[in-house]
This record gives sequence, structure tokens and C-alpha cells, in this order.
Amino acid sequence: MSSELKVEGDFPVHFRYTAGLAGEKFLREIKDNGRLVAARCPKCELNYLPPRIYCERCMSKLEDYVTIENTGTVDTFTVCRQDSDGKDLPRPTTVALVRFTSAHGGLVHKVNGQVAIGDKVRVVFKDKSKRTGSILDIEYFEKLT
Amino acid sequence: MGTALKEEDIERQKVLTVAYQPKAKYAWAAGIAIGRFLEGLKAGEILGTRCEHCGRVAVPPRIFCEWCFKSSDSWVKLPDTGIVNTFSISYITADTTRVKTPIIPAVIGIDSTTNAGFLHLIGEVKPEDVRIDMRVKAVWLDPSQRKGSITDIKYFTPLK
Amino acid sequence: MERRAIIEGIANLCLGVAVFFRFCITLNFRSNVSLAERMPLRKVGIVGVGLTKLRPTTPEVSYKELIFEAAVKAYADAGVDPRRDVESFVCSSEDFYEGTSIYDEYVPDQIGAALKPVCTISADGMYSLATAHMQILTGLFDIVAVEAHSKVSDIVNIAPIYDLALDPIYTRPLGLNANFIAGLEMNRYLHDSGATSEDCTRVVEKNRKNAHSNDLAIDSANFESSSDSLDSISYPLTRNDVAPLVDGAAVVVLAAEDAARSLREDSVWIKGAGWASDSPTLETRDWDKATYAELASKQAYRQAKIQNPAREIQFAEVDDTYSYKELQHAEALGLAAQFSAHKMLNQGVFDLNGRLPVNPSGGSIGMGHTLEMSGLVRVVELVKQLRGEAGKHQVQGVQTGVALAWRGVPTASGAAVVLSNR
Amino acid sequence: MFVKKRVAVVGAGMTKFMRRAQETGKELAFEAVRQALDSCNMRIQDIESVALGTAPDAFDGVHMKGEYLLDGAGAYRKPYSRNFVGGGTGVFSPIHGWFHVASGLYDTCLVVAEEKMSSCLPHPQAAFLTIFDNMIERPLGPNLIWIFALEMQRYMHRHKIPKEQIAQVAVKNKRNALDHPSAQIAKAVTLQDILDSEVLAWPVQRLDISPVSDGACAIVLASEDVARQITDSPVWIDGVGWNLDTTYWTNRDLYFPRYVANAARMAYSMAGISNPRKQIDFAEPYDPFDYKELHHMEGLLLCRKGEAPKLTAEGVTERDGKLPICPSGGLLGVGNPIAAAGMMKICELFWQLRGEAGKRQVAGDPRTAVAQAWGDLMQIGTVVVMRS
Repeated sequence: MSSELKVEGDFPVHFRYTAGLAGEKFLREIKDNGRLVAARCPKCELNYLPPRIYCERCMSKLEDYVTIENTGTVDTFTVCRQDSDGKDLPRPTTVALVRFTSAHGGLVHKVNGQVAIGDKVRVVFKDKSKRTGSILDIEYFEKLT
Repeated sequence: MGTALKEEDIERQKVLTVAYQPKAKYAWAAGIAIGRFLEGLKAGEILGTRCEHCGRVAVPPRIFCEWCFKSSDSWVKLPDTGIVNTFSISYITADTTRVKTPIIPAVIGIDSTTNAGFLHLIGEVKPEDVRIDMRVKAVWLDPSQRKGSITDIKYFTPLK
Repeated sequence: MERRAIIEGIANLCLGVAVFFRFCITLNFRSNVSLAERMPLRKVGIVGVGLTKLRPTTPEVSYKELIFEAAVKAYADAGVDPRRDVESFVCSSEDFYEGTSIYDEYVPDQIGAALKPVCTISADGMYSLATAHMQILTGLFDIVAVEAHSKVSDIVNIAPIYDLALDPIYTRPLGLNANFIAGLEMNRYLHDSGATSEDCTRVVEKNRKNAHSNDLAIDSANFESSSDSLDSISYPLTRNDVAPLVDGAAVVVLAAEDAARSLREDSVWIKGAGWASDSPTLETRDWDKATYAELASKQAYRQAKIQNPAREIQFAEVDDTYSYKELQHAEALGLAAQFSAHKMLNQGVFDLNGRLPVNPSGGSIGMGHTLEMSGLVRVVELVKQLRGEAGKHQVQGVQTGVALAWRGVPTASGAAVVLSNR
Repeated sequence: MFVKKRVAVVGAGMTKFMRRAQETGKELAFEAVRQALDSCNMRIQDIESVALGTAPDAFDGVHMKGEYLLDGAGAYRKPYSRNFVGGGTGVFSPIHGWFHVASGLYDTCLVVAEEKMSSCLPHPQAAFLTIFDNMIERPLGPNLIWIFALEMQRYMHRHKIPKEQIAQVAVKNKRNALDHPSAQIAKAVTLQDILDSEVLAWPVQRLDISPVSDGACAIVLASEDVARQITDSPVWIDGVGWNLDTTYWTNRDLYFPRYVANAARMAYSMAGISNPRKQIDFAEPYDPFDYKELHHMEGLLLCRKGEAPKLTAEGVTERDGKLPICPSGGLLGVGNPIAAAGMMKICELFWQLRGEAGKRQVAGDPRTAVAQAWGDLMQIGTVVVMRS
């Protein structure tokens, strides 16, 4: 007969991730200049957003950065009700994948208010004094009126 | 071919980092074999299993013999004595914190088994006196303090 | 008009030259042998399967003991002694699902693999099956076993583990449950295809109904629509759309043709196996279709010489971690035209007694989702159908089926296998 | 065994090994991939499949780490999977890649190994607590170094080996690494330095151990006819072997790695090697700790049990000796980003067998070499035999 005994445990570590070379450039541009930059692959003619140091298609090293406009289009969205622990969020959070005309890729971030697929939105950055060099320096997307 | 950083580069925020605390938690079902083993420890007993096919007596117990691939459901109560198969004198804990009084981990070969044993600690001995093949005996927690864990044995100590 | 035709002609010519040029470049380093000759050199069969009953919790056994049960079943089914006959073992796991780093330390004993060639593929069991298939094709081994399991009931809370799979710089800081990615994808899929949430509910109803006839599925009454099942998790995704997590273990034994024929008369043959990944980042992958599934199945179909899957495949076991995924995956597998799967569903084509049953086993929605074992469960169900041993959920007279695995959010990776009893 | 397809390594690349890299794991993988492709003038479009090896997710701190790394590893829209056999991963990865090509399913396979250990705090070793048995070992608070100390002690006891003889391995490898451009620690140490270094868990001292690292390596594999189109000097993978012992390590005598011997026999038999001591020109056994090199020389059947310290003392294993061991500088010298460290040994075999190892080149036109890695709970051996 089994005792149905349980033994408890976890991972007694914590993590610290570097933003990486492309991430550093991206987050610094947001923090310091309030603008989005993408990494350009001249061969594939793609501007990767968020930027990266390589083109995933041709594996060229990417060294050129281009500025991306602060307005884009909602490719899809969802209204999320749970946090990363699986607990109910105090308020449902709308999240969208937003595409930008000049960029390959886009951004996945929170949305202030309601949106529909195809809506035009703009990127709202936090006040410069509150930026820390994180993706959360983007406050949210906001529908263009 | 790579950008090496110093700890201070990160601490002084020369480069950007993101901190994260993982919250993964587990409660593993001990199951038939280890469940009974841990219950045994709570009762002050070391339990092993015998493979009726090859006759081998093993500890920690399991419900199968890995060499015969047969069920091994015959239980054996083992003595709480054995020998030191190998040991170390450790000045570091699990997260490499340094300690002054060394920890002495050892593989204890338990008597009456077929070369079987488990990882435990050695205590009540000067580090320099520990030897491979030294005979040892379990020192148990007081029954009231035991909770069905490998730590119900405080450590093994040299047989006088 | 004429002028336009000329311009179009020149454009087409240029395109043709470009395509030809590209073709030459692509073939730059290719082998001299034709693609046809690069088909598998040996025929590989599945000679034994062992699957435990799937249950929400298994507190009475440890993960090793659960896996032992599946191994004993599989080896008995194959008529092999793992210590004597099985030459190599491929296991499937991810450390954070186990709560153990380097979990591959803990795999050999309960499957009879100690002191033998054993490796772990950190992926769904279907990838491990494909790896075992490759191992046999090299000629190195004749008999190889594959293992996968889920002891999800040992995990106190799955959400923080899913969170660890998200990009730490761009996605994790949002602090959202990883299911939001399925919400994004479902919304886009419904928008593009014209399928509705009601269609997704019909997938759920079909799969739960099928699971009722499957002895190995948990009693799906456990899942059935309670008051909170329609609760939104991440609009349009509801609790109902998400396959419940369960425990179980599976072992599958593969053999090269000669060995397979000597072990049993009704081996099920691996006609093709493929696996592929789209971009791992949310921003750059395809959102209008399951490209990984399309690429993986194309590989498998090429090996199996299947040109028209909608005609040549008679039934399918596809990943349905989320209800809409079954529809999207059926399309990626070429079983339905893009954005038309919901129409076929509504016509009853995918029903147990339909023209092309999808998830006759009940899928993960009906049987329960088993983490990295989910794809291997689909394989086991395919094998049972092809042997005619599926019991109450048997699809009559089937010869060829396809199975598809997906690695779940946030991945865009999957595997496909084509099995046949001929 | 009827293995029909011969598989070659045609290109190799590696990043520097660093204590802390600014690059993300993806970026490290890319750097190695780019270099490997450039080394054989191939483009990613020429690659048909990708195999990745990387060790615990608790280092990089990403669940399903293989999925996370895949774009950096060049696997976009390709067949891609990750293998994982603990510390043995680095040498298993080329074996995993070998399956792809030797099966006849793919003509080319890019093999990538990555590790970013610096993400893990307070120290990567804290993650190693979770490699121990969750029910009966972790409650004792074990440190990874314990298993090495316990195994080393048993090895020393059984063959009556003094610590000085073991420490000379670290002296040799750290000196060899002075010539490696990717080395994390290019610093010579004396025997006395090692014996005087801080005792962590006797008999293991600070300088007996390879350093914690971030880094990545990549190689390109090709089938025989394709390989000959790519290069005039392919290096062949002629033997592969791997073997996993029982989890119950406290039920085994740790003085000899029988699983390494099994893996070696498998690889040698495939490569037609009947007398490894004579037929192997140099070797890269796994050396995360100095005694492990000796242990593994014995496991690889390159000498008798207990004989490796003597050969080392006699200078046989020096780069200019009769049987050079770890001419790269090994993990002790170059660094130990787990999976990438094992692959570094495969890269070293490739460069040495092509005569491209520069200052590290072993003498005498080597033709046949073996690389090996080890891992889990003193449990797995992975072995690759390569020929020029």
C-alpha cells in the first residue's frame, strides 16, 4: 500500500538576464529617445522588430538599425484574465500584437482601452523620468482617434 | 566572438538586465517504494527490497529490479549499520556558501545489502579520522521529531 | 492590352529565371542522388505500445513507478525483454516539468535501460519517436524503445512554469498567463477563417464524446461543462477550450523490418516522420496558420509518398491542446483547405463515423493533456486503430493515419508521423 | 551493424568562453553558427536540419530552452530538436546530428551547443542542487562538487593515487589553454598553486575545477558525397557511442566509469578500432575536474585502470607526448559552458585532424582521435571517434 506521501521542493535560484546586444540597443533607444528601432537585414530587406543581431532567415549578422514609426495596426488581440501565477488579474488586460508598416515583426504589449483587429494604435511611452530600460518603458498601445 | 562582462558592469547598470524570481513549486508523490522507505525511517527502520529473480537486496528500495526488469516487491528490514564507501570533507553548502565546520557527506553501504547504500552525512567525528571502509551506525532523530524524511537519520557515526 | 501582356510575359520570364537561379543555388550542395533515393533505407515498424490510464492525479505511485507500468505493458505487447532485446532508448522530458535539473539522470531503471544507449530529446514524445526512427534507419540498431510521461500532478501550479518559457526580456515582464498567446492566436484564427467560438465548442463536444468510448481516457464527466467552464481565460479562449492536464506514461517499441516481422504479424509501419519549427519569437512567426505543422507534415508525407493527404489519409490524431488548434492543425496537415476545417467539422466529416475522423480517441480535450507525452498518446491511438484494437472507438477499415504533436505555447514547433498497417 | 552512410564534419565555430557574456543565449548560438558556416563557405539555406544540445534550463533560466534558442541556432523553419544528456550533451550533440545524416534523411545538419550559466544566481551551482534525487538526497543539502569529491576519493583510494598526481592534469591543461584564442582563463598555474588553493570539498580544491562559463559552439555535418563538394579535407565521424548507467549511483563502485567504457567500445567497434591505445593518436576526454581526465582516459581504454596518473607524470599526455590528452586546454583551461564545452572538444578534433590547430597542433600528423563527455549522476558516457 502506498502512503501517498509527498515530498516538496523548488528551484532555489533566481535569474538575471542580460538584454543582449540587440536588446540593449532597443531598450536604450526607448529609454533615452522614446523611439523604436529595428535591425535591418539588407539581404532579405527586413527590419526586425524587436531588433536582433542576426537575420533568422539568412543568418547574416545585422549591424544597421532603423527607426520605426510609433503607430501600427492591431494584428490580433486578446483580453487576458489571469496573471503569470494563474491567479485572476484585478482587471482584465487587453494585449495586442501590433504590426508596423516599415517593420518585420512587431510588438506584443498591453492596450489601454478596447480595440479590434485592424485598428490603428500608437505606442505610448512612460514619462522619461520613469523609464528604466525595460520593455515596460512602453506604457501601452492606445487607439488612434 | 563574445562580449565578456564583469560583475560590476552589471551592478553599475552599464548593461541592462532583467531580474526574475522563478515560482515553480513541486510536491512529488513518493510512491510505493520511497513512500514506504520514508515511513520506515519515521519508525526508525531502514527498509530495502529484494529481487526474487537475482536475489539482490537494494536500498533505496524500488518496485523493480533494474537489472532483471522484474517487479521486486519483497521487503527487507535492514540494519542501521554499514561502511563508508567514500566520503568528502566539504567546506561549502548547496549554494557554495562557505562554512567553518565542515560537512562530511558520504556514501554509506548498508549492511545486509548487495553493495547498496545511499548518500548521507557523517557526524560526531573529527574530519581527519574519517576513513573509507570505516564502520558506521545511524544516529536517529528523536521519534517525536521524525517526519518521514531522509533527515530522520541525523547522520551516521563511527561504530565504537 | 498587348503591351501589358508583353510586360507580364517579361515579368514571368524574369520570375522564372529567378526561380531557376534560386533552384540552382539551393541545390548547390545537395547530394547527387535524387530525392526519391533519399527515402528511408529501411522499413521501421511499431511492434509494441504501452499506455497507462490517464488520470488527473496519481498520488499512489511515483513517476518512476508510473513509467514502469507503461514499460511493462509495452514490452509485453511487443514480446521483447528490454534487457536482452532493446538496443537503445529515447526518452522525452523538460526539466521544469519534472522539477529536476538534468532529469535524464532518472530515466533508465524503470524502462530496463540501465547501462545501455539512452538519450533524452527535450521535446514531445513524437520527436523522440522520430529520433528512434532515425536511429534505426542509420543501421545502428534494430530495436529501440521510446518513453514519455506526464506527472503533472507533482507540479503545484503549472502557470509559473509556462511563464518560464516566455522570452525573459520582451514577454515575461507583461506578467500575464502564457495562455494569452493562445487567446491572441485563436482570435486571429476565428477572424481569418470565419469559424466561431461555437465551432470550437463543437470540437470540445466531439472529442469528449469520443473519449467516452476510450477505456484509457479519464472519465471526462470530470471535465464536463460546469458553471465556470465558459469562463473566459483570455478572450476568446474559455476554460472549456483548454485541454485539462492529466498524469500518464507511455512506452512505444520500434523495430527494423526483419525484427518487426519476427515479433508480430500486425506491425504498424512508420511511413514518414517529420518535425519543424517556425520562428520562436511571437513577433516574427506566422499567425494565420500553423506553419510548423505544415512543414512537419510535408516532410512526413514526402517520405510516405503521400501527395494528396485529404484523400490518402483516412483518419487523424492531432494536437488539440486548445480547441481551435484541432481545426488549424487539420488544415496544416492538408486534411482541410485553409480556413475550411470548421465547415467540415459542422458537416460531421471529423466525427467518429465521419469520412475523415479526427481525434477518434478523444484527443487531449477528451483524454486529458499529458505535457510532453501528448504526441506519443496520439501515436499509440493511431497504432491501436491500425491494429483494429481500438474497441468502442474503432474506425472501421483504416489503413493509413496521421498524427500531429505541437509543443504548446509559446512555441511554434511540432512533429508529424504517418503510420500504416500495410 | 550496417551503417552505410559516412558522415563528415566540414565546418566548425565557437565563441569565446566567458564568465559573463553580454550576449543572450540566442546571440551566443548565432555567433558560433555564423563562424561554423563561414568556415566552410556554406549558407543557412544549404542546411537541411539542425540539432541542438544545451544543458539544464535552470542555467539560462528558460523553460524549453531549446525552443527559445532556435532562431539563434539557425533552425527557422527547419527540422530542429534538442538533445539533453546532462554533461554528456556536448559530445552527444554531434551524435544527434549524425543520426540525421547517417539515416539518409538529410544531407546536412548544423549542430549547435550553447550554455549561458551566468543567468543563474546566486551561483550556477545552486541549480545543481536540483540534479539530486528530489526525495532522498536534496533534503541533505548536497552541492554538485560533492559527487566529484566522492568519486575522486574513491578513485584515489582504490589506486592509491596521491593528490599531486591528479593536480598535474590541471597544470597541463591550463598551460595548453594559453594557446587557445577562445580560452576563458589564459593563465598558467603551478602544481603548488593548485595544492595551495582553497579546499572546497576535500579532495576537491578550487583549482581542480573548470570555471563556470557562457559560450557556444557549432559544427556542420554533411553526407559523404556532399562533404566532398564542400571541402577537400572533411573529417569523418567514424564511431559514435553513448551509454547511461543506473540512476542508483550509491549502489555502484565509483572508481571506474564502466558506462564510458561501454560507450567507447560501441564507438571503437563502429570505427573498426580494436586496440585504442595504439590506434588513437590523441584524445579529448572530458575534464571538468582534473581527476576526471584520468578517470576518462581509463574509461576510454587508452590505458589500464589506475595507470593514467603515471602516464601523465611521465609526460605521455603532453601536447608533444606520445598520446596527447586535451591539447585544446580542455574545460580546465578553456572554460566549461557545459554543452558547449563538450562540443569544443569536437571542434578541437576537427581542427587538429585538419592540421589547423595553430599553436595547439599536436605533432606527427594525427589521423584518428576520440572525444568524450560525461554527465548526469556519474552516469553517462558519450564518445565520438573522428578520422581525417
